[in-house]
Amino acid sequence: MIKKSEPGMTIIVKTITRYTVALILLFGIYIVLHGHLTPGGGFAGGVIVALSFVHIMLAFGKETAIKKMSEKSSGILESLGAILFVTIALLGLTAGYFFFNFITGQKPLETSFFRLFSSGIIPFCNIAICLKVGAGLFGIFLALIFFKKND
Amino acid sequence: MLDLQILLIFMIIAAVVAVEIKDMLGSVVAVGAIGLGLSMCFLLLQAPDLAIVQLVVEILSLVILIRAVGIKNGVSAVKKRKIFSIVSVLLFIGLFIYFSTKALIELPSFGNPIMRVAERYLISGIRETGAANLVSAIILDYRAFDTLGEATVLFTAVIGVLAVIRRVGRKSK
Amino acid sequence: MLLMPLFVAIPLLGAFLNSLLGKISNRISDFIGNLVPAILVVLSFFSLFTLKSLNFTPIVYKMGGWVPPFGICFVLDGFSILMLITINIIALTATIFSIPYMEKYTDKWKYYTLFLLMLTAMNGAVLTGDMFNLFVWLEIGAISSYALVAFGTEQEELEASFKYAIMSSSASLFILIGIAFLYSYTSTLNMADIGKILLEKPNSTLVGFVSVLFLLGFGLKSALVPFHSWLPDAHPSAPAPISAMLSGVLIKSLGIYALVRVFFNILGVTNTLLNIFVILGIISMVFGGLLALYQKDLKRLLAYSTISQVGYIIFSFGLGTSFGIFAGLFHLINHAVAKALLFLNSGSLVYSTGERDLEKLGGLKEKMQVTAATSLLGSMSVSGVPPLGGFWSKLLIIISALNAKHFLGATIAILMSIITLAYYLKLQKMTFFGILRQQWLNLKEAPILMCISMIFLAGLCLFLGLILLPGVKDVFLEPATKAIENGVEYSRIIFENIP
Amino acid sequence: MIEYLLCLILFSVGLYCILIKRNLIKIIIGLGIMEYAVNLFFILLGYRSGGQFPILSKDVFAQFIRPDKSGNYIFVDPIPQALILTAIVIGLAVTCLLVAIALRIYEKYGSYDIEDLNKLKG
Repeated sequence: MIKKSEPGMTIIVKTITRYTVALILLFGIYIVLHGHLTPGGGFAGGVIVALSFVHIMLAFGKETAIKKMSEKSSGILESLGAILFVTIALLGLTAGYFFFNFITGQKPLETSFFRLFSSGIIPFCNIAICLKVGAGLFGIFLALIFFKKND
Repeated sequence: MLDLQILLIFMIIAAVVAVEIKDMLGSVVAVGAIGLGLSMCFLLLQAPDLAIVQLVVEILSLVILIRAVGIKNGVSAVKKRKIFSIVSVLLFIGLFIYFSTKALIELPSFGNPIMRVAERYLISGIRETGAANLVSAIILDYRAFDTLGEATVLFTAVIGVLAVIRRVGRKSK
Repeated sequence: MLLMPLFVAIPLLGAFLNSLLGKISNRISDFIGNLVPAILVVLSFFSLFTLKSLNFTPIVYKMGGWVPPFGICFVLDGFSILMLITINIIALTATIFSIPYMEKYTDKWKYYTLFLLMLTAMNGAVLTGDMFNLFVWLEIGAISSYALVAFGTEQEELEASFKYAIMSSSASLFILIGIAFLYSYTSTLNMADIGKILLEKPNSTLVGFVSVLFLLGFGLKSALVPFHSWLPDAHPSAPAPISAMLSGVLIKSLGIYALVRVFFNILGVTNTLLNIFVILGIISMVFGGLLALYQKDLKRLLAYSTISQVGYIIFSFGLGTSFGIFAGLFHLINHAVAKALLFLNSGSLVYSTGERDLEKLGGLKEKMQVTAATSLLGSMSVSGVPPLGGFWSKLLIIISALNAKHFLGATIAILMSIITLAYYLKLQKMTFFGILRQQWLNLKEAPILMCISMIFLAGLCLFLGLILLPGVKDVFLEPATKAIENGVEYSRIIFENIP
Repeated sequence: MIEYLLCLILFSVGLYCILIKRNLIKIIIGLGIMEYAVNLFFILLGYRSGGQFPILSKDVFAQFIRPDKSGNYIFVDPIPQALILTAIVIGLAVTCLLVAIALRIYEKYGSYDIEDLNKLKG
């Protein structure tokens, strides 16, 4: 399947990935941050971020990808994203209800409608979901793709 | 919508190919084709959010399925399938489709849904949540609790895969 | 009532913290894993008393501050609080039991994380008042139980988990199609709202079709006979505390609770549907009981007995009378406690002897007194021996069947309870009584923590009969029966109580 | 009406594959096809002919401020889109878990076929 001389694919794929990975990552972050203005959101952006790491791994083999984000750090990042999301929800409790949009309090001011941080907790929730989805799917990918048989 | 129907027929053909083909890699690629067709359908049905998510999720599940199939022994062993089981399955599917058409007639026709609750989201969505993309307004403000459940589903899947994949299950006594 | 979202937030935070800190040492994941169910038990009793102070009018909690049809709402009424208490008590005993038991498995923190996520799913499913939210919690409970069934990564466990996963997720897809039809017909997702609109559009074939879809979906999740084939493989291969949770509460909260809530309170129950319930109940009773007689494996026998007892519960709900519903709920609690106890006993047997085959066990009474005593109590409670709780609930089921003129059903129920007594006596004889074999001479009792949880559940089995006393009955069982008996009135009551 | 039927036929192809096929990967593929069909069915129910995707832009919003509130813009139903985002990610989660279990079974048995896994006595 992959010739064992050196990990990853041929030199052509490696040079191309050196350029495209940054673009994919940037595109994913754009999708997350503009989740409430343009199509996309926490999930789509998170999966794109995970795919950029997957892209590195397929092209350069596991070791370089591990340098970028090791299994341990992907687990930690994922739990942190999840805890951030639940704390945003719990903070809503302070202002009355569980997922209450406590920043805008259900009455956002008209002037800020099409700006980046215009809708209270939605951008922060998107960021939390992106963290969680990206790290989690990369963790699944690491476990499934490099699952060696012991015999 | 003729273009939607053509796309749907293409997806059904791809599904039949994915089910009946002997070579495993071929059927995985056919599933990829269905997924991308589905993403096209979402675009035609004015759902850009879903088109992006479906496309990207499709790529990831394709990579994982190809890893599971592996390139080496791609052919699935052909066993003599019992005729009785095929007939009973087809009978069940026939009944299912027959009764669902009787139920489908009662639904509002394709293209004009009754949008009692959705009307309020459309009109006052931006005023109450401030988000221009009303779908993400629903996901993260009106029905944010679903998205909490959603994030938990993915978290469970990650921990579940890590639990199933680990090398030794029981410590040797 | 501020506390309702905490039923979901606390176990969720516990699971995420556990996956963050649990890797460091088993001590920390033990601590988090047991602290959360303890808090939840206290919380559920506290919310029971607040509900009692409002004499059991349902409390509606607006999630995110939006009025129900436009947002998700939590609904706490008699039936939900009853399920919450049983779920959290059995979860607490299961986690106490799993402190020593799970030392035999690697990666204990993954076990506790999945356990807490399954607990979140059950609490969420029981409390939610929104159809799609119920589907999401069903999915979370299902996915975490697939991984937990395959936790031991042996051959049978992986196959059983794969088969369970395929059947359960296709059942979820049928439920999702049902929700799609309901959404298109009523254009809302709130359970009370759907009920209200279905009242305005009476007798449509669509509701019939959706009832069949839901019966298929929820019936598979509560292991009714035509779709039960995953249960005898999945429950025995799970670790003992998990099969206690699966048989005890998971198929009841995700399966039977959802079935009863959707059919009695939202879609409305017609006579044909009640007859279907009765028929399915009888078939499950007979099928589960007969198959349990021939089992050689300890946990497979318990799994088949679960199918048979679920048949009892569905049969008594199918009678449709308020007495039948009362008896069904009472049997649901009795069976949850007794079956959890029996699976914990099998866990302690496997822990000390490492053997599940009934032929190889024998005369363990001398060596393992606590397990023997509690297992005797549990078996007698399920098979309905007088002083224990199970007897009262089976008696009530048979009386309600007679009142409802279901003589055939009543006779079958009596016959099957005799067969249940038969295979539990067989189980007791082959494991605890009889001659002690050489290899078990130097056998020692299960660790102290396991014995505590088993003794606690055995005590519960013993005193569950007291729940029928007039004072206690009105707190636990009566409001739940009224909540179900209201049937389609559910939507009017909910809309009256929106804060 | 035809779109709904085609979608249900796609669902039945997936159902047929699950009930008939013996190979583990084919069963996972069948489940994937069923999930695609159900997601599509939900969105078909929410489509409004001539509707526009429910994302407001500046000029559309300008029309909103007019007294009759929604101007002449018809939007597609946003609720199914929000629900199906959840359903797609649930489908991904189930597929990942099933592939993980299938990999472990393949490691233990050396083949994906159900006939060899004869230990199950359902």
